[in-house]
Parts: sequence; C-alpha cells; structure tokens
Amino acid sequence: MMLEVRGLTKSYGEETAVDGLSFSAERGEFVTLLGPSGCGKTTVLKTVAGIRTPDEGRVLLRGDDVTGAKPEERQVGVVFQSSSLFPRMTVRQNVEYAVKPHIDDADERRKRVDEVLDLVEMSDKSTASPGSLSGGEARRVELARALSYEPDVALLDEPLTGLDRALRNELKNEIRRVHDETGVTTVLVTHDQEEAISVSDTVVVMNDGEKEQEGTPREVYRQPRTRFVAEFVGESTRFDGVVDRSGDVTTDEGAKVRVNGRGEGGEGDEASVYVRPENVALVRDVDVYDNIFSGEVVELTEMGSHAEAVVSTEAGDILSEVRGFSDVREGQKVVVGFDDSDAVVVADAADGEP
Amino acid sequence: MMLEVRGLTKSYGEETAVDGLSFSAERGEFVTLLGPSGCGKTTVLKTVAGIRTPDEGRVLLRGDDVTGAKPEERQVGVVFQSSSLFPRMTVRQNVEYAVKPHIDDADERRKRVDEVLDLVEMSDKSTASPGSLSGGEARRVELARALSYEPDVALLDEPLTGLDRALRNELKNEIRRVHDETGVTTVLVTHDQEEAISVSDTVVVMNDGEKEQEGTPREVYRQPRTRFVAEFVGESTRFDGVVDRSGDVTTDEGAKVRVNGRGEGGEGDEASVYVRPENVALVRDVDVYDNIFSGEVVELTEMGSHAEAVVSTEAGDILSEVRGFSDVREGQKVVVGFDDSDAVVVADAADGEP
Amino acid sequence: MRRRETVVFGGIGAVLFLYVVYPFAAFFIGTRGAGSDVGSGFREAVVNSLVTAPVATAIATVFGVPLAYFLSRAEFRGKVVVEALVVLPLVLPPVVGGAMLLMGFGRLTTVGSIAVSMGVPLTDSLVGVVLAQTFVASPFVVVTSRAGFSSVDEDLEHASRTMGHGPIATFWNVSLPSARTAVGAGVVLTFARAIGEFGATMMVAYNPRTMPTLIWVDFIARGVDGVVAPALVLIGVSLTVIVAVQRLERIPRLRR
Amino acid sequence: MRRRETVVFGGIGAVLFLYVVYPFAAFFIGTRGAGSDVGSGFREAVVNSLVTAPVATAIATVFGVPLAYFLSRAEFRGKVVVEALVVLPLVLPPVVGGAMLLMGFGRLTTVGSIAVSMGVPLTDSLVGVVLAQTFVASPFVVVTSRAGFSSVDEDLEHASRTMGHGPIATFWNVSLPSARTAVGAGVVLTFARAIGEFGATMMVAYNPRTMPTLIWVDFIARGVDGVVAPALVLIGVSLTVIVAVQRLERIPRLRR
Repeated sequence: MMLEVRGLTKSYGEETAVDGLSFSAERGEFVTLLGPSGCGKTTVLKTVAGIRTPDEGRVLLRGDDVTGAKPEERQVGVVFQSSSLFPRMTVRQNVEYAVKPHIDDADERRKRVDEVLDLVEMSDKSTASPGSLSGGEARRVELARALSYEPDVALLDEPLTGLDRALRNELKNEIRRVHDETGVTTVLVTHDQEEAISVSDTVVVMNDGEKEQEGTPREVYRQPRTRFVAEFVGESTRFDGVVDRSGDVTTDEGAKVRVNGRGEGGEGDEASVYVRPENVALVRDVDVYDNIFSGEVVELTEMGSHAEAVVSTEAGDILSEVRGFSDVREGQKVVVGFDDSDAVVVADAADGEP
Repeated sequence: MMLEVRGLTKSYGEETAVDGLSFSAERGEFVTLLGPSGCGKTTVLKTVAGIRTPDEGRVLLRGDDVTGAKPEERQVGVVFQSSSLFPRMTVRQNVEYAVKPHIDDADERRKRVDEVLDLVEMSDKSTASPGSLSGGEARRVELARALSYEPDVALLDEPLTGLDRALRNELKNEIRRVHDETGVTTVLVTHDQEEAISVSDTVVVMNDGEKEQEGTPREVYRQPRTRFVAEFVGESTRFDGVVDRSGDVTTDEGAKVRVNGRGEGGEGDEASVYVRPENVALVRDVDVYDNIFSGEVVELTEMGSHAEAVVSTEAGDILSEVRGFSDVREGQKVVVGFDDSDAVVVADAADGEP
Repeated sequence: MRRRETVVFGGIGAVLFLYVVYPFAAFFIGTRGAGSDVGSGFREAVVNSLVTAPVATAIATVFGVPLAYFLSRAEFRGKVVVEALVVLPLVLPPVVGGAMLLMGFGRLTTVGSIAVSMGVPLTDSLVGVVLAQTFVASPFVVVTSRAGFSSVDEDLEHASRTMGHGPIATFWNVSLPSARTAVGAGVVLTFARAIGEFGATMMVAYNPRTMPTLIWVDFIARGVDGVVAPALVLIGVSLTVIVAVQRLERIPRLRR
Repeated sequence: MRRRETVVFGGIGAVLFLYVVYPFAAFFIGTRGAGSDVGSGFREAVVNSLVTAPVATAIATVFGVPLAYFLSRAEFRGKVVVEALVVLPLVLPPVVGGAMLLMGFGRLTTVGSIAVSMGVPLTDSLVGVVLAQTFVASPFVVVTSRAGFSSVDEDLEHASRTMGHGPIATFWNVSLPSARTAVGAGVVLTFARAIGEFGATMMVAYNPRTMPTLIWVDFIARGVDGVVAPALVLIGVSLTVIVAVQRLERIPRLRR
C-alpha cells in the first residue's frame, strides 16, 4: 500500500474537522476525496502532507509511519487550492527549486526539469514569470513542480476550482493523462461530483469529517449506501416509504415502487428509494417498465445536450431526462416509467438516521 | 424594450474590454451574457448599472437614455460577484437600507422587507449578521436586496461561482423561480454554459469584448454560428475540411461528412463540421445513420449518468456519449454513426477567420 | 511553528525584544519610591497636554479622514506627489518640522504677525502647541484610515449607490462603518503621537509646558529622578493606546 | 470618483494637505540665500548621524526581521503582551524612552558602570546615540515586516517544505523574497526615524551631536536662520526615504 490513513481525527478549537477517517491508496491508484466545502477534505490532504498534525490517527507512506514527520521528511508533491508558484522565480526556477533537494547533479537536474515541463506541455513558457501565466498554465506548472521529484504521493487540492468550464474539462483530462503516464499515486480533493467520477479509480465520499462511502465511481453513483451520497452525487428522484415483504417500498402517499436488488432494507424499515433522471423514461402508454406513474409535466428545463422534465404524479414529483428531438411541453399529460433494477433503496437501518 | 445596450465600447488603458456590444432585454426577459473570464461581461454589467462610464455607446432603460446617469439615478438591482452584504448590518437592515430611498412610509417599508425575505425563504434569518450566513444564504439575501425596490432590471454577476455543484443547482432553480414570480427583467453574467442554457430565455455569447451569437439556449447550443460558440458551448467533435458541391464537407484526411441544412457554406469554402457527442451512437454494423466511421475505442470515461468514448477513426478522433448498461471497453473495434441533420457547418466565410 | 523554527527565529528576535523590555523594567524598578516627588508646573503641564492633544487629534481627524477617503478612491495626475507630501511629517525629524513651522507661523512672518495683532500668538502659546502636534501627528490618521478605506470592497459602495443612495450617504452608512476599526486605530495613534510630541513643540512653543517639554526641563534641573511623575502619566497613556489599537485591530481578525 | 464626491472629500481634505504643505513651502522661500551659513560642528554632526543611524538600522533589522517572522507565524500564550511591548516605543514619547534608557544604561546603573569600566560609556557617546535610535526606531521594521510576512500565503512555505526544503531554507528562499518590499519599506522607515531621532537622544547623549541635536543647539544660539544647513540635509533624507517607500510599495500593486 503506498498511502494509508488510519482513524484520522483533527479539531480546530471546538470544531471537529475530520472524525476518524480511514482510507488508502495502492501504488498508482487515483483516489478522490469528494465532499461539500467544509467537510474536512483539505485538512486530510494537509495532514498527509505533514502541514497539519492530527489529534489522533496515523499516516503511513510505503508502510512507514510518518505521522510525526515534517513535510520535508516525506515524499509528497502538493498542488494547493490557490496558486502557490513562487512569485519571484520563473517557471523553470520554480521547478528547479523543487528538484534541488532530491538531485545533486546539475545536469541531471536540468534534464528532469525539461522532462516534467515537457510532460505538461509548458516547455515554451519556462522563462515566464508566474504572474504572466493564465490560470490553466499556472496549474500545469504546479502539477509539473509537484511531480518533478517523483513523490510517493501527489496531493491535489481542488486544482480545477475557479477555472472556466471548458478549461476545467481540458485540465481534468490532462491530470488523468499525466497520472497515467507517470504512474504516480494521486489523491485529489474536490466538491464536484462530475469531476470525481470522471477522473478517479476510487472515490471516497466525505461529509462532516466522516467517510460516507468508498468505492469505484460507478459504485458510488449507482449504489449509494447513504442518503447523503445519493443526494450529493448526481441528481435523483427520492421516494420515502416503508419496505414491504417483497422488498419493494410503499411510499407515504401509498404508491408502490418496485425495487430489484440494489440497496438493502428489511420488511418494515423506513427507507428512501432513489432513481436517476436518465433512467426515467417518458412513455405514452403502459410499457415494459416495472414502475409506471402517470402525471403531468410541470417544469421543463433545456440543458443543451438534453432537457429535464419534472413530472407531477401520485407518487410525488419525478425528475426525468428527455433526450433527442422531443415534443414534450409543460402541462402535457405523460406517463413515466423506470426499471426496478434502476431503483436504489437506502433504508434507515443502513443509514443510521431516525 | 426594458433595457437596450447599443454599441458599447470600453477600454482600460490599452486593453479593450468591450468592443461595440449591442443587446437588449424585453420586459420580464431573462438574458444571460455567456463567455470566458476576461471577455468583458462584467464590464457590460457595471456599465448598465452606472458604475463604469462607457467610452462609446448608449444604455437605455425603459427607452430613456441613461448613459450619463449616476447609479442612484437608475432603477437597477445588482448582485455582485463577491458577496457585497454590508457587514455591519443584519440581514434585515441590509434590505431595509436598500428599500429606504424608494419607500417613505415606515410600515410599507417593513412590509416590503418581509415580502422579499419571504420570497427567498430567508425570513427566519432576518436578525443574522452577514458573516454568519452560508454562501448560499448570503446569495439569497443579496438577491432579495437587489429586488426589494422593484428595479427595472436585475443584474446578476456570476451569482453561482464558488458554490458547490449541488448548491449551485439549487440556487439556479431558485433564481429562475424568483424571476418567474416577480417578472423582473434580468441580466445574468456567467462563464458556465450549462448554467446559461438552463436558466435563460436568451443567451448572448461573448468573446474578447464582442458578441459572437445571440439566441435562445436551444439555438446557441444546436446552431452555433462561429467556431468559438461551437467549442465554448458544450463538447463536440470537430472535422476540418472543404465544402463540396452537395454542401457536404470533405475532411483534410479525405473522409466525407454528410451535412443536412444546419449551418452554411458555399462550395470550396474551408469549413468545420461539429457534432455533439450525444448525437454520435456506437453501433455494431452499418446502420440507418447518414455518417458512418469505423474505428477503435481509445479512451472511455465514466461520467456517472453516462460514459464518454473517444473513437479513433480515419476521420480523426470522434467523441461519443455511451448511455445505459454497456459493455464497451477500451481497445474495442466499433462503428460510430450520426445523422446528417445533427452535423453543424461553420464555414470560414461566416466565421471571418482565415 | 515547530520547535526548531521557534528556537531560531524566536531566539534571534528575543534579543530585540529584551532590549526594548529591559529599559522599561529598569525604569519601574529604579523609580520605586521616587514616584511621589512631583516637580513644580506638573499640574499645569498635564492640563495643557490634555487640552492640546485632543484638539490636535480632532483637527487631524476631521480633515484627515476625508483626505484619506479621497486618496483611496480618486485617481488624478500628481497623486503620488500629494501622497508623498501628506506622509512627509511622518519621516521628517520633528525638530525640522518645528523649524518649518517657525518659518511659516513665527512672529515675524506675515501669518504670525497678523495672528499676534489679533491677540492669538501662534508660537509660545497653546495654539502653537496644537499647530506642532497637528503637523507631526496628522499623517497617522491619514495613512491608517487610507489603508482601511482601501481594504473596503468598492462593490459595497457600488451596491449602496445602485440602491439609490448618494455618495455622501454611502460614505456615512457604508464606507466609514466598514473602515471604522482602521479609522479608530488611526485616531488613537494620532492622539499618542500628539500627546508625546517633543521636538517640534520645543521649537514652536517652549512655553507653555506640555508633559514632554516638562520632562526635559525637569531632567535638566533635577536629573532622571525628577521626571518620574510626568513619565508615568505618559507611560499610562501609551499603554492605554496600545491596548486600544490591539482591540480595534483584533475585531476584524476574529470575524474572518 | 465623479465631480461631486471630489469636491466634498477633496475639498475638506485639502485643508489638511495645505496645512502640511504651507510650512514646507515657507521654509524653502524663507531660507533662500541663508543656506550657505554653516554653523560650527555641522560636519561632525553629519558624520555622527551617518555613522549611528545605519548602525541602529542594521541592529534593528538583523534582530527585528526574525522577530517579525516569528510573530507572524507562531502562536503562543501571552503573544498579545509580547506584541504590545514590541510596539511600545512607537507610541511612547521619545523623552520618556530616553528616561527609561537612562534608568537602564546610565553611568550609575550596574550595566552602565560595567560598560564605563570597560571603556565603552553607554551615555553621552556614539554608543548612547545608537542605543536611543535603536530603541525608538526598531518598531518600524518589526511592524512593517510583520505585516509583509502575514500577507505571504503560508501555502507557499508549505509547498517549499513538501519539496524537501527545511524551515530556514524556506525562510530565505520563499518567505523573505515574497515579503521583501514590506521588509525594505520597514528598513527605510527605521532609518528615517533613527536619523531624525531627537527626544531620546537628547536625554541619553546630548553630546556628541547628531544632526537633530545640532539643530536644537544652533536654534538656541542663533534662531531659526541658524538651522538651515542641517535641516536641509535631513529634509533631503526624508524626501529620499518617501520616494523609496513609494517605489517599494508600488511594485506589488502594479503586479496585481
């Protein structure tokens, strides 16, 4: 295991930032800590880097306990949330300064600097001052600098925040490409679920300093185990009700939602069923779907690549994604359907909530 | 017309921020200025508010030329990019201060404050100090404050920037709901195309201080008239080539892309064809699509609600959106297809680029 | 900070800290018991200082705060020269300032002789003390308030304007309250500088005595032991001022 | 700013501006022609000032910059008291500072008598001048540098540490260069305060003369016209200092 974090706890005064968090990253793995602002994810990153000292818990790098070690005694590369390029040094000097403690030979050092600037396609800006770089360019150089001394772990703190959407997409792909080429173990911190899901091998969803769920992007998106995860990671329609003998859920409004195998709940448990809008189809008549509700389109929002329709039914408002050329209009009577295998149950027994 | 901006030009020193921009908003319309950071959109907003004086051009409110008027002589409500709640006043005092110059009667004033705090669901926080509010709550209060004196136009400068994705979504719907309930003419500024498309009646795409295109969200997304718009608003695959006699485009690699009626180009024009990933299907054999290319999946990115596949073909890399349960894998040989009616041509004659 | 940094930076810094603290401690130890020996003219000097310093502070504040706001918001040619001249008394040795004031307001100058003929001598009078104190101390309130106004987000003022409030109302309701801790710190520092003013006051108004000039006169006459009473009063004022400035500057820090 | 605000704030502020500029102008007009009259001891005073002020500035810088860095980064109990004591000489009237220094380093004190027996008298000597200047002027470099260090993003230092550089290397390569304009401004202001020091120097070392004490002696002997030469030198120093500070503080502003 390249990185292990065990039972990490850290308070600032009365406020608990991180509460007993554990996770790990294998060599070459890309792990993302995903959670809302203030959930403690940056504190985790800074503790791994040795910038914060935990109240409790251990940090292990390559199996060695480094909990008490200073930052300079660890092999970590960090990209901080706000640009931390040294303003009085050029791009090249920034990277050179990072490599210096690790490579004694000047020629070899120069070669390494050339390599990493090449890697992020910033060779032609090597004499530029950080102030003259665009947001995306500065990020690239910071990434190169953090990887230049071949750290055990690269720690990236919201590297895409504050950039335009188009640039964010480009840089996200860049980060993944650089990870794949260098094979460096990477921990990224973000509040953006789309970013987390599209870039990571493993996603750790955090809330209020605790781990809510850990899994592959697909697991976290399709098999949320808590209400928080279901609601924070992507959009869904939520039905509240009680699990019946067959494992299906009868909602508080009396509607029955059929469920097939995703999530868990014992008979009589209070539970919520979640279904993603892209799994809810608008149909004209009763169809092959296991769950069918008729209602009326009360809101239709154009999203560019698709539209989102809110359909008011006897089971409540249901969100459906409408694709392709469609003549759906607000006020129209429609029938919505979704498969029982696309419905996820989160029961209170599993959630721990009342 | 509630708001008209005509030929607005503004330079800071040598740098031209806005260059001859014109647009207008009818009573009750929701117009969004969309463009990358630094494209001049905030300058436009501040000029409409009277905070900046234009070098050239006119600003009209309700048909009156207010170009030279001070901010306090116009009827505009502004939500600024960074929170501008008065830190020494409570939530209620903030709104009261805004209403004061407009309503003399104290009882009526109190009633109005109650109404707008109700409108944004912040009544229970009326005695809170701005420093104790969350980012989303502060935005709500600022919105209430800007609307409290029933301005001719509400100007919103990136009101969702810096918020978590889930909160951003919620607040975006809130802004649209409040707009629909009050009917106030609104101009929003953003760099987020998804936000622009899902909230507006009309989108004005800006680049380098100039207007690139103006239209409904659907027009801007489906009928981009310039390369900038096609590439900034949503993802696409781009084919570069020359328009042939039939109006189709032969790419530089020799592949032919069939086009049907969207965009324009004369025979022999250099042109680019854009096709959105959601219109590109992965198919196993030749199918009903007008454009068919065979190739290999070189990259597959899980996005949660769908996946994105990059398919390397003889016409270059083509981006395709993969939906539902799919057994597509990297390295797999596939055929991609799209309809000619989903391909948009941007010819150099229309673009003005060499 | 971890142990090693603390030792290095704290250790080197402690040298200067101890150098500043040692005379302070030595003074209190050395003057125990001597404190009751009050020289002649002590009472009058206290009254003079407590009259002139507040007046000088008030004048500096009334004109200095608008000047600070103006400098923080307006852009004009030669602004850098205006700023330099406003700050000048801060770096100018007070005795030089005193000489300048004598050249401008002395009994033989046009302004000075007119004032004398009106019965308001501008030198060797309480008015002269106020002139000296205002000249030397006013940059404190200007510089500190200016920094305070500069750190107020201009969009707060723009917001107030779009709501229908004019520039003066916006200044009173938004700008000044937002910068009030900085303005307060500036006023307090100006008062401290005014009440402790010595060099310029000596030149412009050797009489009537203020506390600092009394200390000098007593020192000449009776040595260090003779200055204990006025020195203790001024030390008390200084400590109060420091506590006030720390309180004022703490408030925004805690809120961030 | 539009016309109305300019008139209101600029107009009120202009009163203070003119009050500061008028004596300055009056001095230059009044002293035309009188400038060549150099009193005895002028040369010696210039040399003494140009020796003592740089030494005091160097001492304050060498110990004050680490102290400033320590105060900007370390958290400990009683920090607020340490900060108060470090800033004390800034608001303490210089004559009171002088009295304190005499209590600490005078010929009759333990420290002072030991120094005299070693042939290094701490009062009425150039060493005494340096002691007075350092005490009064050192807070400038500490306060200004501290503000500079506080505005350096600590993540820059954290980045340097994670790269494998220790705290001392990080201070030299990252913290100090990033805060260099503030530190530079602090050093320049300390120098200005040291070379203009009058009150404390008068008490600790009436002899040998520095420029400010010479101005006082010449003024007593020959009136305002007798102080023109040393005053002009000190005005030249002050103007140079202001230009230097403005240059230093402009650099970061332009880059933002």
